[in-house]
Amino acid sequence: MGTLLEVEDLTVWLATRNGPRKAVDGLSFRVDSGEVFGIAGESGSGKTMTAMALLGLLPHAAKTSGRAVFEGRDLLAMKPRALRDVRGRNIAMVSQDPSTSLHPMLSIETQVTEHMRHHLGIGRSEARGRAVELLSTVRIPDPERALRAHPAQFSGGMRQRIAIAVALACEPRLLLADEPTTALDVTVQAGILRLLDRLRRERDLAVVVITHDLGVMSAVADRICVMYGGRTAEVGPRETVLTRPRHPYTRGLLDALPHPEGGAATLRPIPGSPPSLGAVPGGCPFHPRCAFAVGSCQEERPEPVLIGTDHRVACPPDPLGGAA
Amino acid sequence: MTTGSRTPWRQPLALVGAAFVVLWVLVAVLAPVLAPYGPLDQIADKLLEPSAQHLFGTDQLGRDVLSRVIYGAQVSLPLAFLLVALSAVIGSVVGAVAGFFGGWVDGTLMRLADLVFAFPGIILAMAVAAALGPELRNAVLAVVVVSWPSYARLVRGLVMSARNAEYVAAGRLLGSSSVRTMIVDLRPNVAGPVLVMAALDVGNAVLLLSGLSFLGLGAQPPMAEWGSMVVSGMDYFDLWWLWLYPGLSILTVVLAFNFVGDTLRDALDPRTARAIRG
Amino acid sequence: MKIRRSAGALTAAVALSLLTACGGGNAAGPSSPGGQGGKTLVIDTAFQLKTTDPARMYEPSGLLIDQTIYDTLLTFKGSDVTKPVPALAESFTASDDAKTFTFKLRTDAKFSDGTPVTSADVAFSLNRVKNVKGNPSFLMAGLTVTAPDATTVVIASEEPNTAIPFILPNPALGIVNSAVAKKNGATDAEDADKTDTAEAFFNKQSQGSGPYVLESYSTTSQVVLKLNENYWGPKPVYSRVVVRNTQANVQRLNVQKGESQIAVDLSPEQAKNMGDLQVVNGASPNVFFLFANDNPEISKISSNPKFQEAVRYGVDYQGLVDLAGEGAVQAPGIVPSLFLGALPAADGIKRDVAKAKAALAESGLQNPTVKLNYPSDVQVNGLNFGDLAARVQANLKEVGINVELAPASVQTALESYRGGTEEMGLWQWGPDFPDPSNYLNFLPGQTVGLRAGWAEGAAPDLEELGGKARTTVDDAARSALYVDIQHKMNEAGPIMPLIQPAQILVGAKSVQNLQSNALWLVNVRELG
Amino acid sequence: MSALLEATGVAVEYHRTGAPPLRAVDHADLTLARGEILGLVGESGCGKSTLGRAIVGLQGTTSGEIRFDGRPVAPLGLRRRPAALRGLQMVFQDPYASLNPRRLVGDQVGDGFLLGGTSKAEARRRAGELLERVGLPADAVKRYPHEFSGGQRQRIAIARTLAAGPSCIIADEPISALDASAQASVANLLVELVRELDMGLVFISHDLSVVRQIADRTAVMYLGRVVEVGPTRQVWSEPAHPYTKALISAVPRADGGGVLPVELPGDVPDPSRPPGGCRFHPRCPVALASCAHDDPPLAILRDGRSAACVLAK
Amino acid sequence: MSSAKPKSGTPGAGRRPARPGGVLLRFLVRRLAAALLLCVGITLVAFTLTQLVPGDPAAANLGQSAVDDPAAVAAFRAKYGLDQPVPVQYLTYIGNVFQGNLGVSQQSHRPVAEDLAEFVPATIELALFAIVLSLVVGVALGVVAAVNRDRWPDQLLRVVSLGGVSMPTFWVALVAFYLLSFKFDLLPGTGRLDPVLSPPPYTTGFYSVDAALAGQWDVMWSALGHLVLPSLVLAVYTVGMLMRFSRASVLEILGNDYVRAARAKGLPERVVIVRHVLRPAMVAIITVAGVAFGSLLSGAVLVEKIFSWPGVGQYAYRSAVNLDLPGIMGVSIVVAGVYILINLLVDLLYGVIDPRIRLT
Repeated sequence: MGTLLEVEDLTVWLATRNGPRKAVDGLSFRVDSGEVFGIAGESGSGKTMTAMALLGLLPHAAKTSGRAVFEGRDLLAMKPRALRDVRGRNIAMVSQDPSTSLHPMLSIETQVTEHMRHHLGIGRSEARGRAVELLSTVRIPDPERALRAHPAQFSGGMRQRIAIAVALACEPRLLLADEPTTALDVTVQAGILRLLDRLRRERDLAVVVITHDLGVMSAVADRICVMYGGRTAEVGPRETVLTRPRHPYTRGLLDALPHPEGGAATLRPIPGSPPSLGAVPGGCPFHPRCAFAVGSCQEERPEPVLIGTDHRVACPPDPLGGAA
Repeated sequence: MTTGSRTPWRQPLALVGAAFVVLWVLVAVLAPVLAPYGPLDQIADKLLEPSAQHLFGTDQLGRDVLSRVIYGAQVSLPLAFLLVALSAVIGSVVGAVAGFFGGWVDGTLMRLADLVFAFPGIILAMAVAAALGPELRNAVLAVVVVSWPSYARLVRGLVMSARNAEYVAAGRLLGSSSVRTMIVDLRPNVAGPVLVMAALDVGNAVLLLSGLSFLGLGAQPPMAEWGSMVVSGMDYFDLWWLWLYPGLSILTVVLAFNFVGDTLRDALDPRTARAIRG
Repeated sequence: MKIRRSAGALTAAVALSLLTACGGGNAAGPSSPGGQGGKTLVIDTAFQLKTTDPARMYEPSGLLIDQTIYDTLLTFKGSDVTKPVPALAESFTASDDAKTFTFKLRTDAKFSDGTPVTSADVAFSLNRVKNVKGNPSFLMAGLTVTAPDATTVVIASEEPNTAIPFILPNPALGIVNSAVAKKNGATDAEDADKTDTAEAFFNKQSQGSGPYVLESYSTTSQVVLKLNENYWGPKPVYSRVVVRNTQANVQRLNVQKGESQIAVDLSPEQAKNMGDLQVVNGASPNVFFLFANDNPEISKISSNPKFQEAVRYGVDYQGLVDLAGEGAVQAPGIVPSLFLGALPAADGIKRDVAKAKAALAESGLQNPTVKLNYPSDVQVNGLNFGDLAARVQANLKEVGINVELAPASVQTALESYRGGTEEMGLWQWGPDFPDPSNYLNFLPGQTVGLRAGWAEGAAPDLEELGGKARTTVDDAARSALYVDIQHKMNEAGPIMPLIQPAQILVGAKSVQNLQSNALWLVNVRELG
Repeated sequence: MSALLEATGVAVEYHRTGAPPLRAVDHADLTLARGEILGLVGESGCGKSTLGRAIVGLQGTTSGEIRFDGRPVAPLGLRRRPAALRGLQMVFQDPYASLNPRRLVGDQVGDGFLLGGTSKAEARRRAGELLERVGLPADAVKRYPHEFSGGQRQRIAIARTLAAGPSCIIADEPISALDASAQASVANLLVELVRELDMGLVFISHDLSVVRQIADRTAVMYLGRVVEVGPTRQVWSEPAHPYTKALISAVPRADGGGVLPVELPGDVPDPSRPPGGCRFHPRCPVALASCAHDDPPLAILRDGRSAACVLAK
Repeated sequence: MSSAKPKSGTPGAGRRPARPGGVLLRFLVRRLAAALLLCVGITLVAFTLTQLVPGDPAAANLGQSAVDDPAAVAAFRAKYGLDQPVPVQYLTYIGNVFQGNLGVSQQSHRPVAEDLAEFVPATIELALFAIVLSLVVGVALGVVAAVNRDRWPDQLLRVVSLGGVSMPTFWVALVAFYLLSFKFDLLPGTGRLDPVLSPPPYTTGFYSVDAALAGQWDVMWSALGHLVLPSLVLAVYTVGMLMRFSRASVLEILGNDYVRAARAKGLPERVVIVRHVLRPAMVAIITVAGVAFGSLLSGAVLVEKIFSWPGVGQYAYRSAVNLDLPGIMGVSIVVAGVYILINLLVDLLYGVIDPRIRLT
């Protein structure tokens, strides 16, 4: 399992009416081929912007710095045209809501094959044949007929399967899945998660799953990065992060969830609310909400520090260290 | 992610527009001071080319075109404001009633609006003006007749969507009567879009009114009205100063209001903005 | 919207002029006319056209067109409308009481289908005009037409009618091919107003004996005439004539570019600096006049004779002439200069502000304010009523009379004008036929007189003169009577003739013998 | 424990032009006691929100009866709601849509008092108190909704309903539009208020784990029907209906175990054309042949539980 | 969300009624009924309006001397049915209309249907020319503005489009005529055709089309040449309107997830804009194009006057000022018909563009 994507010190500035503001701030992580890497965090934590930065699809007037080396090439330094050739072919995306991410007016065939034909230069019938195969891979019944249909004729779960087929069309090495199941019901979500899991096993596909749902994370991810205020709070193997979190924020998130085995105990929310863009506090971005904050947290920006096997935490006081 | 485009008053276009609006209002108010001559004074030789003495030349009766253009603002601007206000009030009331009661009331009122929409504005205005007799007052009425439905549709749409809004439902559950809810919740939501539409509509009103005058159904000569000045200038086609300046005046007034209105529209919610076609 | 020249009374013409709101004329790219063999003549005019059926036609553009299609018993030559000349009738005799006119037809005249023109055709055509009760039927009022033999036509009038030879040249009285017309629904029976259905036929296919026949017809864009192959007279120079509906300002452009050969509706101002073109500046038979209502029930002010005098001397006639442009003249009396009995130019009233002020003082009115009605949406000979009214307002201001302008559309204004309810009015009269008897309408108790509140018995001496003029046959005596009448009208009374505008034709140099005719504007037949 | 809220045989149909009527809720029964939290769960389109809206009167019913405190709840027309029903309030899902963006927070919260007959000044003062009670700064009164975060807005919406002095609140997905930490705090607030004010709460949610955490009893809906009701603990540990079982096992757990949730094949059928027999039978892993034509009613089991399944004991 | 989810993901498996014909028929019947109602409403309005007019059609349409002749007036009134009570006049009229008889115009003395057959195509030809021009230019510039949002091309185009909708049409016509035809003689000025040419044989009433059908190429070129200037002038307003609107709807579409998804596929920007953005944006744009067509008819009234274009606008104007009831009613019906037709066309285009509409 080699490293497929290495992100180093990724910073994204977005244009706001008060000037550029950092949405992602010095983020570093790596994704190995064939693994599922999870990025977790609340809204505004910068997780979606990270994915957009990798694809070169940031909104107008946004800027980036840092490096994101994919198969030896720095995505952030590539010319738009060259990046376009990587996009959809080597790195594909599945987004949150299949009812909005599939084009409502184009046939499934067009949507599954158009980039195949563009990137791979194959003919209409060949692309069609592949599309049929793809649709059966994602378990769409009667793929021939499905190709002639439009997205509105499918249920949410089916649409997401189609969206995944679209993403897989050019056999990419990396799939960026941004909240791939958030818009779906739990019973359907289970199916999609199983599909993702199967695909990465069968196709040696690396998947970056972006989600706020730690339950989803726990089900599919091999390694997890927890983001807060555009920065890494904690990154490490799934089991370590979810069972022995070392960052107070990770701990807080887990505590806010309904307790795994029930009991009438009330939920324990994290006080306050996540910072909005351009209002990220100095020092450790989490310090105003942190129960363990010490004086230095207000000034010093903690960098993620390796504290265990592949486990990094950006919290120098390490108040949970003993709890592990 | 949005940039500064949502703050209308910082936009240069809106500023230019506002400046021109103010300028024209001043011209209208100060016409007697600004104009070198009276609008009907036959003070010079006829059809003189523009010169230092008569900046915009003179017309076929030896009247100073500049003075007539200046006095023209006294005709077009107040009338435009008046009829936009009339249309906005009438249209808003009709729209609110239709949206609020729904059912056959809505059906009837909106079919009426459709009827008006089915006609190209000027043709209906023409018919109305012709029916009532070609006078400026009747032309104003005609323009009101064709312009209220846009307000009715806009307000009806806002009322209908507000009717289904959860905050209205919440108010109703608290025991607010439907009328009170509509007034309390709707007034602040309708005022903005209606104002924006009105700003854009001032331009349209000026255009429509001058169009009617151009057809001879609005202001009658010798009144110094821009549209009718253009049409009398048309008799002397190659004496461009007769029709160029009144037309330019219409253009700048309309453009100014459109600059302001359009910028304001951009600040609105896009779905509301779409209902305002200006 | 221009009335270049109205052959009907103004009111009719004005109403009609609305029709012409402008219609489609065709200007074209700079291509030479005559692309379809022979010479093509393009005439631009602002259409006042409803039909080419002579029995229903009474609009200026219709007169121009029908004059080329239909022959009449008598006609006028060039611009001279004081002398009717033979046409289909070789000669005629009038009885001494001016009640019976006998016409001898020429024998070589043929219709466009080759059949000869007979007296039956003449009787049919004229009786049809009378019985269809269309716009021109008043021309035939009180007249009876009979055809005692194939070449003789007798027109009998109930009243002495010296104007008959002047009426007959009107193209509305053109002679149609009665056999073909009857086959297509035409009738001259008493109830023709209900039973005659031939109008559409006449608009598709002309049935005259004139040099041209109708090729295509539209009331809005253009009428195309082509040569009548069976024409009995000398062949005209132009084999095809296109009469296009064009606004005056565009006419100017087209004729300058050579896209048309004749522009009919230009005002003197528009006809300036025309370069290499001929400008025929004929006088118009139209007369603009002002009236101050003589009916005290309508206005105590305007009916005051001294006020009327103040107005009469307060108006700057020369200024109005200047406004009307080159070729316009003051109307010294109500009868236009081209007609018998017109006053010499020197007899016109001169402005005299002092006299006017004195009269106003005598009237006992302090700073009187009066309302002046006029139609604001029409032009006559390129003149706006509004412009003239604005001038009159300025003139009277100097005398001490405040004039409130009351413009209205011609529809609205006509109502009050015809109802005689206007305090002051600015209107125009175009003759129905070129004879001074048409102007007896201006006398007290008559059509126009009543509109000015001039009731019967208001000026007995004038009325008596009028009665005499109506029945006098001898031209010299008639002329003297009309001069007398106009002198009296200029001394007192509610009606003040103002100006007679210019009637201008602008034509290409290539058009020979271009003359302006008071009745049909251009005599296409005579062009060389 | 007398029923605070009682819905019997409620059915709601939507009529659409050119299509068969859509029966969003089909003979649903629910009861709620004072001081009780009832969780109403189900997947999207199962009719849980429609049922909630029908209960408060925002949605007309085709048949069935809803009684609040013994009084029938009539659907809202143009007239004002009877004062007796002010005790029955609703909290909506989207705190962005349920607050008027152009009215001051204080005015919106004060409405409840104002309509209860207090003076304007008094209403404003008490609105301030209420806002503090739900954990917002007192100066929130003079601010507009857009100045608050999602969680705070939902608190404002809750404060608004509290102004009417409710004894029963229907909360329609009150936390699903919020961030994880805000979800917990809003849910906690609701629970706290129920206990403190001895209200009843119907907590409508698609998130089983939250319902499990806070609800006393849970009702599960499928395709317009209530298929199972019972004390939360029992429903969770021993689901009687196969659908409930499937729902529970599909919930992923954030335990770091890497266990993939169980998939329930198929989609929810079109509610305008529900399958015959038991509505769940096409997707049911344990369906019998008879399930295709026998439509089991909601049958009472032991321990206050009921389920609509022939296999339920 | 679609209202009907196919079971188990089989698209359209038996669930959806496969009777597109039935749906279309019902749609057409409903449309037709609405159209009929609108027509009746419009004639009623037009009729009422003309009854309000103080003037007398007899006075307006008879010559002055004829008006003084009671017999002529009576003949006129009897001929046009004006001697009947007003409601009877209306009912008679409506009855005739349903038999395809629009009456005889009082001012042109021709059957109104014949007049309209001549004038309506002239205006439609002009308006079609202008709308096509406006759509091409307006949408293209709108897209340019949208993709360059808030940068200089957008700002510039914004001024251009606002300028377009702010110009008094009649004045633009004058300026354009003065400059392009008079001063520099680049384009033919007035009318539909060079006067030496005869109109082509009537098939559609569109000179350019009829000429082409008849193979009269010189006539066709002349007709096209004459269309240029007036349609340019007409298009000034609609280009501005469509540009502004296209920009807005393209911007709205650009914000959609599916556009981002298309970009994430690595498609060239051109493909993204044309296939993924423009198509959905067209739904909104053609709605406005329908409205724009209406405003073109308005503009036509003014432009026809200046360019001596024998169109329905002029006919309407002349009917209105002459109190020509049959003419006014005829124009009203035609205008309503055009309105209905355009709405129908717009609806059908929706179906072409958006399969979801076709399917439900």
